[in-house]
Amino acid sequence: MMDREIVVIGAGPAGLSAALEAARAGAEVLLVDENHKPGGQLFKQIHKFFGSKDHQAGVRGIDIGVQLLEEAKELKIDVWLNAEVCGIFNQNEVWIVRDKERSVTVRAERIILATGATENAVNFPGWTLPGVMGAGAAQTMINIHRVLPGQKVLMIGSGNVGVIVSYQLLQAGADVKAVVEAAPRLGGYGVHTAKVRRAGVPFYTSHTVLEARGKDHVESAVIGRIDERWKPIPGTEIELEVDTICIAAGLTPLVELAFAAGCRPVFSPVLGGMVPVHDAAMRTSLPSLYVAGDISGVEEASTAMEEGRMAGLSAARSLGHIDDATYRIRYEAVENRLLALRSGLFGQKRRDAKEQIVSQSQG
Amino acid sequence: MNRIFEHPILGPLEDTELVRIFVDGEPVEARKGEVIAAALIATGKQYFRKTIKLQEPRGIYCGIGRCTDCVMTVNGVPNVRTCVTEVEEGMVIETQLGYGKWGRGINS
Amino acid sequence: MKDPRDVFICRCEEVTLREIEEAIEEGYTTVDDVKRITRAGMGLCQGRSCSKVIARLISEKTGIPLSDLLQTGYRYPVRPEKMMVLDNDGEGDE
Amino acid sequence: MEKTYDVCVIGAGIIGLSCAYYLAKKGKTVAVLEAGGFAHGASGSCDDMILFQSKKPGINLELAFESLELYRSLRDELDSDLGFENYGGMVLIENRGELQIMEQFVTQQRNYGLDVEILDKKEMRRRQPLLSERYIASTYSPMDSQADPFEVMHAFSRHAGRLGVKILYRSPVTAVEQKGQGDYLIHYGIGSSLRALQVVNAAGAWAGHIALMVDENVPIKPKRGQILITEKIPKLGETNLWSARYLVTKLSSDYVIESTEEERQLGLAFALTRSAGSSYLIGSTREFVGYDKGTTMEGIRAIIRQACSTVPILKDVHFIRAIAGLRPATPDGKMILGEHSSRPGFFTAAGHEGDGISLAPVTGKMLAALVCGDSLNAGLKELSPDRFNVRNMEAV
Repeated sequence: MMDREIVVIGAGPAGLSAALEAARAGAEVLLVDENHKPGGQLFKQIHKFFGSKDHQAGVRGIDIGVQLLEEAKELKIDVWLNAEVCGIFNQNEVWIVRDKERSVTVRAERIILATGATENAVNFPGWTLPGVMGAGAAQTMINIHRVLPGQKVLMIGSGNVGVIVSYQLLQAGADVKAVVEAAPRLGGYGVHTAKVRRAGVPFYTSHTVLEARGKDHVESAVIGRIDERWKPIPGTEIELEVDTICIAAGLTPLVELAFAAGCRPVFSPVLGGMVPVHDAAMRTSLPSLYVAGDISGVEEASTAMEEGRMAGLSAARSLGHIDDATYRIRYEAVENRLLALRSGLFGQKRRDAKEQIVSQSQG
Repeated sequence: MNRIFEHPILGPLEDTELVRIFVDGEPVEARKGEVIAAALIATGKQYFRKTIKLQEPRGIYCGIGRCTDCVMTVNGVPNVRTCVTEVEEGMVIETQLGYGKWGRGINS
Repeated sequence: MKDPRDVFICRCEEVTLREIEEAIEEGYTTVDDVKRITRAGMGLCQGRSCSKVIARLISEKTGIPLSDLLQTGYRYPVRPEKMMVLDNDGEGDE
Repeated sequence: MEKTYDVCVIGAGIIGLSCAYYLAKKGKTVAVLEAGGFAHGASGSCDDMILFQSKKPGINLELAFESLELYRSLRDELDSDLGFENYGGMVLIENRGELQIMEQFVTQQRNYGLDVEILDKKEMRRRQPLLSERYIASTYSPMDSQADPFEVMHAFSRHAGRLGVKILYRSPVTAVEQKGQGDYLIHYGIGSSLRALQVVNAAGAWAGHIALMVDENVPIKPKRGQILITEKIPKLGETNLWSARYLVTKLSSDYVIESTEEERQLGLAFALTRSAGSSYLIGSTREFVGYDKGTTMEGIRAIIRQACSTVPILKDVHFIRAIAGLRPATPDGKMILGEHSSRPGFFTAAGHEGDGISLAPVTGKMLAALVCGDSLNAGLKELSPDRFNVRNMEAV
């Protein structure tokens, strides 16, 4: 069995940052990701980030991803791609299957789980037809595989993912027929919504998709108005001729590994559902396990990167790679950036939800 | 053809080596290193499999290897997730009906 | 318009809303109970796309808070793997 | 005042639910208290076999015959196909040493009424085309069958419910007090309680703890079985499969099998059975690890290695889940069924180890008869809990 000081599971924004921070502190890091390419959501974010200068405002996610990868090479971090983590035994034995062919068990003194989130389902008649897919799936197809999943698209959900992917579908040459939002008000940040609106895409609030129609593939979609109890109002149906329906109904933290390993769960509706209890230093109820990014609560790539730094920092320090004084300084720098990110209307709710989780870890 | 040849941000689609795969017996040119699902979407394939109970069509849903809705029979082995499996030269890909059948003609 | 109760909740095992509601009405009021009665969540994706929806359905029908219903029990492997990955004598050490 | 029932059954596994159903059929008012959820114990984490070939001639084999007939009739009685299948079974034989022991065993079983025979390699491979070359012969019995535990338990619950049985899940029993003759007070959950004239301890691997609550001795220990579940695949062969390797060690203690130290420690025995959901259940281990229902790397690897060396095509089959169940094991390999003579009104129906699914109907039926005081054939005396209660030993 191989030994490594720190195994980071997931090479998205959180995992990459955690691996870099830990490696910079001198820890021996193995970074594992089940995809062919690292970067997770980063390489799908071709829009410009915004926020303070520290958060690389005005830089596209994809460029941040490339930058982090360069640093990972320089720090000689061992990166295993096409490597699926199938289980964690005794809180420190990581069972990894490489290239879908051979199994390896790595004994890790610390494990950082940065496995991200998975898309929520919306069930409507015909939702299993080919052509109905998660917005993330469409984004992956366009930005990574460079194929258009369809020509005429209905987007369900006007949150950030919904409007960003709608814009990216337009950029890739697809025709977005409509964005449907069940709530009375639109969800995403104004800057993204405005871009899609300018492109002439109609938004339908208090609307939902009632049915997808088609024989072997989506051929049309029926949408309709809903009342405040989300019940469809008869007579308001509109049939749209589309061949693709994207679902952007929020994300849920991908917590299977954390809970199977034994991390204590806590329910946080604002951050996407059940998450592992963790303290401000991103450590879970199991002393050798840390979390970072959407697994610890669904937020954004920028907060994921900061949480990754925090987890990498704390894990390295717990192995004696950083003295307390240096740790205190770096800890506060990351904490301030996180506070800045979790500001404003949306940010405040997320900050309170995080504090709720952290308070559970002291209990 | 659903390939994005020109993209305002990602730029032009660079040419790569082509790989020949067989989809339900038909030869298809795929791009080396791309996943099976992308190659099939590029050809406009309507559905990847028919379900076991009601024989209903299924295709891509999560796109990142978690929901297992895009599985097909590849080189005689059923239930291969096409959205996370890269194409290889000479790969034999079949639309999967129900739980599929063993390629080596063993379908007792 | 199709009958909304025929909509699938579990994609892998093709389990409909009707079957899940019937199980809940029979008194099976956790995600695990509904899985063992209807097979929803037993498929290849192991409940990834349906367990949260089932938890919400149970909560709506019984009033049990969602936090008591959401799934926290998982079994390995968390990804389907071919048996060949472990059918070797030594460990695939690097 | 607490509600009173004729009988309180502790445990809603396949045994407890069968007991509740048959008791209700005989007119008893019944409450079932289950600590976990539906099918959370061994009944929900086992292979689904009604297996004959693993049983030595004797009471277990006899009861299995009766149980098979009951399963056939229950399909109509409970209006459910119960996932009942009769694929038959084959026990694979690797070498001459095993063949010799299995030939004797098959003869004994045939004399006892089991339709079983030895197949030569050609006939074996005709029925199992995907077998590895290393097997020289096998047994074959058309009687080995199976039922889907979830469907059986659901059917028992549905019909018991129609007969007025109350099944309470997530209601762990915390104390059992005997208040008087035929008057038990059973405490469960947080501060709840109910009364019953008689109590049936069907708590499986936990039956020992329940018995202690009334100072009775039920020496049942949990024996963990790890099992892998595959994706849905076409049938691999005509019948379900076991290997003689483990069976022969039970049949003749001096026979040394060539298995690794790890396999011996894990109590590894090969079992490959097709489930109602068209996936395969591959097992299993036999480990005394207390109540730990976790799976281990060693257990999963050992099961896989044995499966792939038996049916090589399994290398390409995905396994989607590793589970573990706690078989309730008794010191003499026989279930414990009957009233505790030193605790009248307290019955135990547990300890089936690997035979819970196959013997559930006959156990429920016999238990209901015993509770109602019907006289059963003397042969069942050997199943009585009194065999483990030292106090009675002196009295007898």
